[in-house]
Amino acid sequence: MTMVLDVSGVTKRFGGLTALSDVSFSLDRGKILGLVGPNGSGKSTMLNVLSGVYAPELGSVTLNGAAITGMAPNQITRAGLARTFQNLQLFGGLTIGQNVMVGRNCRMSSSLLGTIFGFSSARREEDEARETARTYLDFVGLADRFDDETSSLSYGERRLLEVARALAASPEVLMLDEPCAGLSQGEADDLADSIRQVAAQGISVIVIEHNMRFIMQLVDRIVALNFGQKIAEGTPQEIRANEDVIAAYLGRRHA
Amino acid sequence: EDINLGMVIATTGPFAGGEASLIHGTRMAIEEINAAGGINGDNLVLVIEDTGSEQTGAINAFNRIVSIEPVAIMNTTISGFVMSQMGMIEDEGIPTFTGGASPQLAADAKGTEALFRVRTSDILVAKAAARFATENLGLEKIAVLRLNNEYGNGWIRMIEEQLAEDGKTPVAVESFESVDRDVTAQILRIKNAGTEAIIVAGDPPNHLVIVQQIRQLGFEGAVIVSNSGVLPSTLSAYAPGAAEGIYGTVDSLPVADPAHAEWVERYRSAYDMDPDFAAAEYYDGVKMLAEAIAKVGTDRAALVAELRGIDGHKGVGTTYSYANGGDGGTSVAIVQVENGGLKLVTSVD
Amino acid sequence: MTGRTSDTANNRIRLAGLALALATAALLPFVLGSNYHLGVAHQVLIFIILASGYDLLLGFTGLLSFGHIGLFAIGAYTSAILVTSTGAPFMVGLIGAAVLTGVVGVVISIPALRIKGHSLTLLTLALGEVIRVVIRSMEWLTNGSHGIAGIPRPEILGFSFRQPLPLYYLLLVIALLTIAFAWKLKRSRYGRAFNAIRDSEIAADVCGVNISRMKMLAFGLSAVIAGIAGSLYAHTVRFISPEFFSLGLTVILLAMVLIGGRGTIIGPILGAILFISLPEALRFVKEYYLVAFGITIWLSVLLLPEGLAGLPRRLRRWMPRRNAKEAGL
Amino acid sequence: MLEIQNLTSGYAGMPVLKNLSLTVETGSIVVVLGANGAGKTTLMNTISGLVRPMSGHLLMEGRPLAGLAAEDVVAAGISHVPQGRRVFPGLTVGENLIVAVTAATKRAPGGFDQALEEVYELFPRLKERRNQLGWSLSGGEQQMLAVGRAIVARPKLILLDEPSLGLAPLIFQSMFDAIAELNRRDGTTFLVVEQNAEQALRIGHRAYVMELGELVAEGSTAEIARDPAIEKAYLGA
Amino acid sequence: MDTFIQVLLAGTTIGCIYALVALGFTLTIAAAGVVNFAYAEWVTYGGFFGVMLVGLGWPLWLALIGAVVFSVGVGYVFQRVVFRPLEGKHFLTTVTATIGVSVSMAALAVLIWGPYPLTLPTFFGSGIISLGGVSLFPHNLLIIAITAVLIGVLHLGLTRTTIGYRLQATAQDPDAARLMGIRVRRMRTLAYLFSAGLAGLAGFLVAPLFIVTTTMGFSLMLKGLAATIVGGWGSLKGAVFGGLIIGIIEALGAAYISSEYKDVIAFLIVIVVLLAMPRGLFPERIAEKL
Ligand SMILES: Nc1ncnc2c1ncn2[C@@H]1O[C@H](COP(=O)(O)OP(=O)(O)OP(=O)(O)O)[C@@H](O)[C@H]1O
Ligand SMILES: Nc1ncnc2c1ncn2[C@@H]1O[C@H](COP(=O)(O)OP(=O)(O)OP(=O)(O)O)[C@@H](O)[C@H]1O
Ligand SMILES: [Mg+2]
Ligand SMILES: [Mg+2]
Repeated sequence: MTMVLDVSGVTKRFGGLTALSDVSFSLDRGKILGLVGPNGSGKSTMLNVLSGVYAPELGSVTLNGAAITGMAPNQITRAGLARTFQNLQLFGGLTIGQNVMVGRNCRMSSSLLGTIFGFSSARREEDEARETARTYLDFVGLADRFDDETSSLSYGERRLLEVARALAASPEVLMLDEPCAGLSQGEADDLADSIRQVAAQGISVIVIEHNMRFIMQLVDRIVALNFGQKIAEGTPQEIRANEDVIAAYLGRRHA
Repeated sequence: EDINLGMVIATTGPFAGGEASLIHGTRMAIEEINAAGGINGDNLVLVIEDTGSEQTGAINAFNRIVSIEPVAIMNTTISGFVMSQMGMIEDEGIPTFTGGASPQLAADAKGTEALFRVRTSDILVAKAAARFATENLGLEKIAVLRLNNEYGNGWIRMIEEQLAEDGKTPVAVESFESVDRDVTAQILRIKNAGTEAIIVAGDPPNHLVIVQQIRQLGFEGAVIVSNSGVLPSTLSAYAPGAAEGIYGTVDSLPVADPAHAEWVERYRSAYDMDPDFAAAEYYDGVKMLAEAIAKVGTDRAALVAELRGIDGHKGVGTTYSYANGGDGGTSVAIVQVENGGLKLVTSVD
Repeated sequence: MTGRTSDTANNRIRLAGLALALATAALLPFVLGSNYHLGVAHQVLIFIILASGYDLLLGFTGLLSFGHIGLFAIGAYTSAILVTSTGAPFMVGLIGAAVLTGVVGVVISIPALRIKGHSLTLLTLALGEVIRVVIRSMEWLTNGSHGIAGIPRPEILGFSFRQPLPLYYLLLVIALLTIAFAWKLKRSRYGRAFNAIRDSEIAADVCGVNISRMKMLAFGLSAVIAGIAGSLYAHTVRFISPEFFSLGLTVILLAMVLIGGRGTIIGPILGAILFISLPEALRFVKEYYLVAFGITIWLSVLLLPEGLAGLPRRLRRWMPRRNAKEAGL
Repeated sequence: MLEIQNLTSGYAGMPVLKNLSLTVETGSIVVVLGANGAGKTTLMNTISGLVRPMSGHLLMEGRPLAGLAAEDVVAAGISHVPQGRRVFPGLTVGENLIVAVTAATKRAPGGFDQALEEVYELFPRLKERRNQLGWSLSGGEQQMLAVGRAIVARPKLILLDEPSLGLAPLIFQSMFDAIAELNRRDGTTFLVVEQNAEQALRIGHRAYVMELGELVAEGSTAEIARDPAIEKAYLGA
Repeated sequence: MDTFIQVLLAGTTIGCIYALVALGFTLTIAAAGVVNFAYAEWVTYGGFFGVMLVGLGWPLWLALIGAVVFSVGVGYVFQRVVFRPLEGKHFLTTVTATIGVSVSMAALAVLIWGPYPLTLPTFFGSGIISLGGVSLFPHNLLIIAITAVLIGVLHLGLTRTTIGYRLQATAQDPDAARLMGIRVRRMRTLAYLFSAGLAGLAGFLVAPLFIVTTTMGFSLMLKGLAATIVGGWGSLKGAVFGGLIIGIIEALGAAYISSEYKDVIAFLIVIVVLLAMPRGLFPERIAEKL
């Protein structure tokens, strides 16, 4: 079992507020990790640190043994980490297909002159990108919407588009922030199936979600945060039984 | 048959005010010529296009006028606009009159044979202002406060040249932008340099502001403003008494010349306002043109050649010379504001 | 399948429109033969080039620059100085203008990487004014506020574009090349990256778009085009002075792109045509033409908030509704 | 309290709700269930005046609401917690709550201070984050603030559009407990749209089920919860 | 020292004028996100209204009130025909519309009031107060005083009541604001009218110094725009400080460095300020939560 991502001792402060303090965990290839915790416990902040949006005050993150802390988000994506956003961040002025093709951008290398003068290598790369985009849109069930405007999508569909866009970067680690928000339980179950398929291809997944049914059936391991600190880590069964997690997060009813 | 006379002038935008009287002057001449039976029986017809007080507008208006094949064009006074039309004036070879005073417009500078200045060049005017300060007023320490554009820079160059003749330099040279409405800092710098006379070159609104501030800040020396500071429309806008005693430059002043004075009376009765001297000069321009047409017809090249032969022609506005490198008007007068009106102090011819 | 066929139908309409537009542009001088009309057409073409380049920043990348006219001025002065004082051929002036503005554009983009949003607008406004004042002050090189006169019309390999008609075709060709460039760019990964930055900079970053590099590229490319437009302007009008390159012109350029429709290829073209030719067309209302012109702008914004380029989409949106209504009745 | 008769409403001339009738008794908690796109949000938006109804009647305590602007609907005693939270990003938590004050708040015993205390008691997290700007709150914190604003307003009727979105399980439970408590203590009436049907049905009195803009079932929450079709679709197998 | 004080005073006067203009310009941004390029004309028309009313023989103080009232009327017309139809559109769309209207208004002003520069008398004639070596101009002091009073009133109004928060809420999310019972349209109208009134007041007050020309507003508006951005986009406090700073820097630059380069100096300082504080002195506090 190879370790893909290693997070050690990450601390992140906003002014006087410590959103993450000394959090460490690791992730193996093809595994699905759940990140849970009460509201404001630092889950999204962790994702922002991992993807390079925020620089942590302390701690380090390594991807396949190479440090990625301090790198710009686009470099981190190129290195193999892709994500979706809790508050959707789609490119409203682009079509659905183009949104996914922007996700592919980090795997493209044709020069400006090449694309303008239509060198065959550039054209081939563009065709490949379009095919990749179609593949991933198909994967989330939006293939027939390739040329539509993003504004024509429902809230749930937009979340799926973000997933397709992240996948188009051919990441080694995919990070999803509350992907089920606004989905019905049935749709959430479908999404869980898709994520399992992704993991089966050897892509590691980190998923944040408050939908316990979704999380418990999907993930291999769970890391629980509270007030920015890791309070527990283990299999879903272990977490469900953990007193600290119950007290801080789950409550009796879910236990 | 009618003869088209084109006119490219600002009827809208910030320059429209300064150029309105030129249309009157031009019209007056045309009406007189037509009333007297036209030119060899042909009537002159005025066609006006607006520059919109903009460079591109000036270019388009010029092109538009050219497309009606006028015999000549009475052009704007804004030197920059005329410069941007220069290529076309040269291409067309069409006789073009302008009231632009910039030294650049001289045929032996960057102008062209076909361009005729119907005013006195700023070379003469600015130098006359400087000479007036040193010779007539006998002052030593001259400062210049000028608009930071082509016009103002032309003035400072000429003043420096003039002072250099006596081995002098201005004690202070300050500038302002056309939108500036506070020149306290500049005036204080000038005042602190021990200045005895300030020469101000700018547009009408600048003069309105500057003259007032010069006095408010307690500068007691002589103030000489450029032409636009003593235009009739500017004079009437000064705060009461603010401009009393300042000097100004004009190409000519009616009181100095009975012919001019008589013309002013006719202008007043026709348009119910005071003309500025440039209106008389545009009037002269049309008259000179009509004479030339009467002599050589409407062929452009022939007209240009004929007009280039003018030497010492006495008009109502000033005396014109185009022959032997002549650059239009030759007279400059220094005036002083007295009781809100203008008084001739000295004139240079 | 039906989607496919309607796509090709759309493409065919678009191709036909393009062919028609090209034919019109090529034959226009024969319809409107006078030098006046050609002179207006020259300006339209130059501003099409300038506005298309500006849209790479404004419409493509979402960067509102108020300093673009400064780059235009640098292009004009570079070319004019090279040609008038060193006697270099026009092509050298043109290329020199493009290179120098490109470099300046990239240099400007460096502070612009740090500064975002409205502050960027002020920063570029300040830079544009600084450029203008510096040009005005460097009298030894630029002749200061007196301007540079006597700039020759273009001449390429011995062929002179002095006459209005050949000049029209020269400008037309360069305008078409610029448009084709913008069109190609929009459909490339670079165009998508620009758009992504415009819509959500952070998401673009996270998608792997190198924000700094792309912004520099956008500034650089639009500056090069501004430089080319500047050079063409100088050699068309044959006189340049600092006063022309004022903030008022910046506002006009901005309005051109906005009225046409930012972020589209056709928008800047329509905007330039409208802004240059409408005041001319309105000359018949005499001193009211500016009043009418302003009202036209206002009305067009009310009716087409996304710009003239949004007209076809508007029409399409109106059509089916009317059809649906009829079907309902 | 709220009476909806034959309501048709939608966007750009296209109806989403078709001839829908629904009643909310004073002092009750009414739950609306329905799949994505059923029109639940449209219903809420129409009641609160964000969307104009095309036809039908909306009566609040016998007075018509249709055609009133959103701000007048608030004055009539209705507070709407919209889907997607919509907290004011540039205002702090405290300022967000101040802005939500209505005439009813000021009149109520204890006034604004009392109401504020209640919100902070319900969501202690908000009290900790009092001086933090809206935009920088975590998703769940924003949701708490959105609900808090409605409580501060002290309306007669609160419309909640998927209040559980992004809330951690514990908070989510305490919020539903608080809804029940407010309802019991002050008699505040609630109309709740919820994807999490199980929890909603637990506290609700009556429930409606929507599908494609129409009501397909209604009854007491106990009846609805027992309905096998409902159980399959909304409660998960 | 006298020179310094005199220049500082002049810079402060101009700075107050910029602040007044920036305040009105910012108000519509703060309340509705509307960047109003026709603000230049609002100011110009304020001056023209004043000239016109004084020309009709109205006493100066009445003309001042009249000019402000007329300007508020212009603001009301704007709200009906320009701003309201474009509510909710991108801010650049409103920018375009206001550019269009401003072109029309500028041209119309020439048709109505003629092309010549006009002036207004001051309340105090042309008298000056000498204080040591420093001359005080009563009209300048009036401008400073009025600006100070207005800023004070606005400050109290915005901080002592919840109107300030409501205004911000309206600008940040109008629909949500309506759900809070805030009368959004009324808030906006209020802001437009107040902004227009300020423009009229500014136009009237600067008329004796600035000379009423059709272009007088444009440069003032640009300074207002600069002040707004230096101060922090949409911040009323920022607009005031931004305006004052720009005015004073210009004056000091002209007095102690070079009048030719004073604008460059001012702009370079703006650039330095922006590099140090990319979001202005009082930055808009909103960012994106991911
Ligand atoms: N940019 C920021 N500035 C200041 N505080 C912030 C910022 N981002 C997050 N916070 C604070 O840090 C804490 C952690 O936020 P985060 O978004 O990581 O929570 P979360 O675990 O994702 O919560 P939720 O489940 O509600 O989404 C919160 O209290 C939040 O208010
Ligand atoms: N602003 C809008 N313009 C046009 N159509 C809309 C708009 N908002 C929603 N719709 C359409 O109206 C229908 C009902 O939407 P609504 O948001 O009311 O559903 P919902 O039941 O709240 O769904 P969800 O559970 O996803 O929130 C959908 O088909 C949607 O596409
Ligand atoms: Mg979160
Ligand atoms: Mg909904």
